[in-house]
Amino acid sequence: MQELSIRLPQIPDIAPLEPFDADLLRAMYRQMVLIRQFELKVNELFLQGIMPGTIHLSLGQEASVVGACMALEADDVITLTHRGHGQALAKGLSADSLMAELFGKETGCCRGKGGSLHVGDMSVGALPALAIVGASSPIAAGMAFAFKRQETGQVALNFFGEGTVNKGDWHEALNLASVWKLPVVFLCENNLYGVSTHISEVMAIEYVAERASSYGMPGSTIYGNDPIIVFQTVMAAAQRARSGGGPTLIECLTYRRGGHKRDDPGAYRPREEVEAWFKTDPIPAFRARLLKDERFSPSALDVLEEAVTATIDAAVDFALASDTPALTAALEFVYAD
Amino acid sequence: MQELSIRLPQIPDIAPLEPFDADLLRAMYRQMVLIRQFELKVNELFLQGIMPGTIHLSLGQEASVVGACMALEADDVITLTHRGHGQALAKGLSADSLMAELFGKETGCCRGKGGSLHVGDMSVGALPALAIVGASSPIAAGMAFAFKRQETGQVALNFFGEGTVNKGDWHEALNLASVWKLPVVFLCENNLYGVSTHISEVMAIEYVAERASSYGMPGSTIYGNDPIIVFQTVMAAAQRARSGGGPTLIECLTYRRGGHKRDDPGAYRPREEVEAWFKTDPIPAFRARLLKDERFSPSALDVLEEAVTATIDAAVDFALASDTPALTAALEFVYAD
Amino acid sequence: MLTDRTAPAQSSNRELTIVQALREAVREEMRRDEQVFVLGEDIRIGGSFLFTLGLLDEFGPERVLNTPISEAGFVGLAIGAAVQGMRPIIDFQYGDFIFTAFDQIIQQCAKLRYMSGGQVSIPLVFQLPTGASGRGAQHANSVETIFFGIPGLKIVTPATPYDAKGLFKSAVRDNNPVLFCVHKHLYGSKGRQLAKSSISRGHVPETEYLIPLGKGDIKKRGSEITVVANGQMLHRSLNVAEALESEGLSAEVVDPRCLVPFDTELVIDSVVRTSRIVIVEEGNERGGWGAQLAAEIANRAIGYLDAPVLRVASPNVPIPFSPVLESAVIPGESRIRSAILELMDQ
Amino acid sequence: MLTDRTAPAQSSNRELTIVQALREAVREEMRRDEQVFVLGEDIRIGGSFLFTLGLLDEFGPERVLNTPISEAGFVGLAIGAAVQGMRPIIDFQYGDFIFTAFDQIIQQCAKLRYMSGGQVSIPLVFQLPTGASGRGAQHANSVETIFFGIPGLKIVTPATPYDAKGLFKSAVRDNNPVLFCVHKHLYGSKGRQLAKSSISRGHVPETEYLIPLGKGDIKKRGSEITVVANGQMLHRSLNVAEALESEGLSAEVVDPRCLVPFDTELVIDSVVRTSRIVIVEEGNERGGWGAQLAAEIANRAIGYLDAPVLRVASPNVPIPFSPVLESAVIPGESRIRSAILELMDQ
Ligand SMILES: Cc1ncc(C[n+]2csc(CCOP(=O)(O)OP(=O)(O)O)c2C)c(N)n1
Ligand SMILES: Cc1ncc(C[n+]2csc(CCOP(=O)(O)OP(=O)(O)O)c2C)c(N)n1
Ligand SMILES: [Mg+2]
Ligand SMILES: [Mg+2]
Repeated sequence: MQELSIRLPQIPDIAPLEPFDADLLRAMYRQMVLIRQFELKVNELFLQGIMPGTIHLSLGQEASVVGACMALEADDVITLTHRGHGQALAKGLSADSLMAELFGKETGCCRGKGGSLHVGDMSVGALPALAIVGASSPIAAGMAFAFKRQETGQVALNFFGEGTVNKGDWHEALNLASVWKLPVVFLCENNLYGVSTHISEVMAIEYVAERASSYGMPGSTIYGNDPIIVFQTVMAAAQRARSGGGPTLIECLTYRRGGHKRDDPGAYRPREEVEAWFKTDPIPAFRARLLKDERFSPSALDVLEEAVTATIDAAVDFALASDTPALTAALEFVYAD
Repeated sequence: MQELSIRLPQIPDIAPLEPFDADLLRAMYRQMVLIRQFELKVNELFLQGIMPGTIHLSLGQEASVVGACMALEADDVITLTHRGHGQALAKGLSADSLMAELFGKETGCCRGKGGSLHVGDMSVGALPALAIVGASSPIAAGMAFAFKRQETGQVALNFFGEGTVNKGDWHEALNLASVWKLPVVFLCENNLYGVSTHISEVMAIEYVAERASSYGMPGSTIYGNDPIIVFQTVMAAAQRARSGGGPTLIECLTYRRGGHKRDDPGAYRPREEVEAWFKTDPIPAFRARLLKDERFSPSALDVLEEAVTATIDAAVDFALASDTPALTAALEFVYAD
Repeated sequence: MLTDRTAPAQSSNRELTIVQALREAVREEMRRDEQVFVLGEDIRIGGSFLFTLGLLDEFGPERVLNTPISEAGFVGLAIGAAVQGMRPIIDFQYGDFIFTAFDQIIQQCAKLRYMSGGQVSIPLVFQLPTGASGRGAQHANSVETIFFGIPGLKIVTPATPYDAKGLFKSAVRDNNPVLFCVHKHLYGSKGRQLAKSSISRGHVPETEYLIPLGKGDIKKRGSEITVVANGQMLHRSLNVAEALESEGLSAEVVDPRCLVPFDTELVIDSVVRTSRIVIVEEGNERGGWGAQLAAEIANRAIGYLDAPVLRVASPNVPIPFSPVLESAVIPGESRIRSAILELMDQ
Repeated sequence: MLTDRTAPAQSSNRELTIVQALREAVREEMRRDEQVFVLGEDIRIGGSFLFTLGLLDEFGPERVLNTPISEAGFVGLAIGAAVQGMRPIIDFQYGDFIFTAFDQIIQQCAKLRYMSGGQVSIPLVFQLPTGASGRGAQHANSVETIFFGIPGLKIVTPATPYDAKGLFKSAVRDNNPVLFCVHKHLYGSKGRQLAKSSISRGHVPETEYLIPLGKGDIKKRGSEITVVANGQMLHRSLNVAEALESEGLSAEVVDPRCLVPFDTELVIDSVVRTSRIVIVEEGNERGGWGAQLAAEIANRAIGYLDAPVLRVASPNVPIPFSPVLESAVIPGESRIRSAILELMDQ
């Protein structure tokens, strides 16, 4: 493991893209751009006062979520955090149904009953998000338990932030997953802050991945703004999980471009740190890298980006045009039949 | 750290007793015998059907609790477990008020309202026991927090079993104590089993103390049936805590002589293991060691033991002669004025 | 589909304790459905109240799992397994330990279906010994009360072996989280031994049957006053009612059996006939399920009442250890009797 | 001792929001008593509702502590500190996160004094934003309801800046754990900004004062019907009552201010005068504090009633996100109005 600074990014050597399939790389880039544009649009709608609720944007963390989700099979399952739009899109949730959910519309992925904090879609393997820090880790382990018992070969991937690892539920989940060798990947998006609080204030060790040893499981800290590194690391962990090797803890170092949520200017972060990390913005970096590869041209990427813009615009139109739920919907789905 | 087997005891080299004050050694032995006799008497009363409630005996674990408590100052504070009689006596709780409490009498340390699971006495620095596994760890950290803030120089010692370290509260407590460098000693009585469940079934690592590294705190595994080793280790940790060095995790390997509680024969434990550990019974071992030292004679120890017997008998008489609480007591102490 | 029978069949006289009835239920359900499994602390040796005794032999360690002491962890794990189509049963040593998993239950388990717009269902049974049994305040919670107001959960509090078996089988087949709360004194096991307690024994037919969740049962017919009681309090109330019968007072005793869904209609029908009601529960008086029932009576049946609604419950204190104090706090037969007689005077 | 004044002094016209009043209260108490300190997540930058804004500057990081996200850990830590003579105030970002520390609160904090026979006391204030505010089910719990039945805790639900300040100061000086639950819409802060909401502003005198815990307040006098409401529901009820006044109906509005201890006498006195009662709360109808109040009315004041006891509360569902659904679920003015009119018809 390369030595990384916990405050300032240290970008590892860039792996050559040649060994990777062009479709894969294109899909990666598209997903990252999709998330970026989605979040920027959401921000705009919020500023316009059109969008209800509260919003935690994932701008800047696209490489980690896309790298991770692309390393999974379609029927593998992820759990999402409060910062879940990117995770959901990365796993294949449609922008339409996500956008409609944020507007509380009947056509939303949760029929408008979840909202930003609870987005997800079981049909693409995204368990609707749980917004209580730490709560999803045992549940991810439980889905993995079912996969193991039912011998489906599926894997569960649990997303969480570095602020989460001081929570009891997280600890209990890692222990259980390890003791029962469950096919689960614990993926930490370490963006250095939980709301305004820097990781060094809440942990007396430097890296989250150091905690893996407490559970006898492998752990690694990687540069999270390179989707390829994340992809490879998660792929290996998923393979290990699928073949009965048990869980892995992966820590992706990354950074939020904005504050914790929409109304947070993030002023608690040192300017030097912000500037250094902003330079590592995963999207221009990956674009530049793709363009060094002869299989990609600027115009092709422009077309891709424009197509994404159209998708997002269509999603907004779809959401705005959709009906709000009937009032009787409030009484539905409390219990299953 | 000497390599110890997690199933079979490996007794470390016996340290010479010469450097230790005879009064200290005598007091250690007395406390161990006091606990042993107390617990045997409780068992007897229980079998006779005289004693109410449910009882978790600490027979066999006397060296750990006595070594630990004797390393503390009188005004240091301990938290106790469900297996707390020995811990309480070791910290100086009177046998009278402990016995009376077990009988639910008005003269009990908790006026009969606590019972076996909640014994303790603030005046000797024993916070009445909390019977929910893991719950006492953050509370011990909190007492340490107050000591640090009030600059009293006191230390808190948190007793727990090895089964406890998979609980979220424990994890959160160790992390907080470490981040805030609180004067607390986390002392694990590792008797290999939580009820019927062997440690190896619930943890994928061998020793509890390995988890200290997750919190950036020192951890050590020691042989817990030698009160001297425990005493020295806790003394060093308490000193570290008092001088601002923060918390320490200490794991004492020991063994229950009986089952988890009174009605448990403990049949889940392999015979070989039981036999090997029973041979390490801390009380005859320490007695034999004392007798190798010319400052102690068999007759003097016999006198000491008989005095303890008298103390226990007196405690039973005291408890039986004490009044049950007035019924109105049930309504008292819900709120403080 | 099996028949629903609220009265036991008379084809045989087999008597079981509640824990025996529950074990029979869980075995039948595990045989019937491969997705059913049991997890909990020390359940290989039978668990605290012998609920899992013998399960390991029949179903093996893959379906009978000893957990670490990690309630939030294994509750969450069970939720995840349930989301993926399994039907976990969690055996709690004492229901009192569930509070360390409270968030998992009320925030995750109870809400995930709703928040997801019906995308998931969580069939999950919690086997929860409840109530006071001489162990002090931390082991004496009326667990059912504390979860009573949470939408998304069902809560069962059986008092007889017959009800326990039929309700447990329904709970396992239900597609929702169900808290199955049996009073610690009612299992018919004492520590690791079967106890011969008359209140815990009762007829259980050999033929399979289900009892639907949410249907109460009139345990004794009567015309002058309605007594609603569950769990251990049902037995105390029945004893009182039977004694009063011989003194010429006809009390009806209604066992709701489930707190959620609650068979309010059954109670109201009864009150309409008797015009008096006493509600008996073991938990603290403030915020008990009895308060909700009293509120519903005050709203829907106030015109039928000839007397105030009376509740018998523990005072608002933690449960003290000392046996004399514990029995002073927990409603006993004399308090129930006094309450009934007091109401009859009005 | 400061005077207890239930009506604001008229010496000045200073108006504050609730969060400003609370900040003033906490500053005064921290100045008065060195043992008072505040801990919670991100409180150095002011916390979620600006309760701690500016505290760091005045009191420094030793008394204003940013915690890790470890609710069970820091609640337990606060308990331990309180046992040793400190007076912690825990600022929760949302009260909804307290459930991950539920065991620490109901099993340890609430019971330790009792179980120990009075050996310890635990002066500890929980600052808890409660209720629904457009964030979906996990951030919309009526926290006060879920703890309502637990002996050993006190629960305060102020609705005005005047009450908030006087009650908060009493809570800090109280020697027991106090859950101080303020509706998220009432603070007068929106995210990290102060919001200009008329309902959250009110007169707060400059001179120091305390309001005792457990004393309700009649917020509007009336003679024909009693409306009991707290928190955000108090404001909605007052609006309705004032509108009805101009239509010739005289409703009395009682604010219990504290749920535990509850000023039942004040409500009963009012009902004796009006002979009708509507109880309004935001939480789910099943098991709410309103059920307990209704039960007490049904027991103690049934003879004075001219109509059934009516409750207005949320239906028994988690809180949906969609704004249209959320406002359909949470009692609004029209539901309160209809309830009052319905009762007046009887
Ligand atoms: C148990 C709990 N406590 C507090 C919160 C409030 N909260 C939401 S997100 C968050 C910070 C989480 O930090 P991290 O895990 O690093 O994720 P990030 O926001 O950086 O993505 C906090 C404190 C919560 N949702 N749940
Ligand atoms: C949260 C919780 N879960 C379960 C229990 C039941 N219980 C009491 S003691 C115990 C075993 C504890 O094992 P360990 O920590 O090793 O202590 P030991 O009994 O060996 O002293 C269990 C499971 C409990 N008291 N609290
Ligand atoms: Mg973070
Ligand atoms: Mg143990």
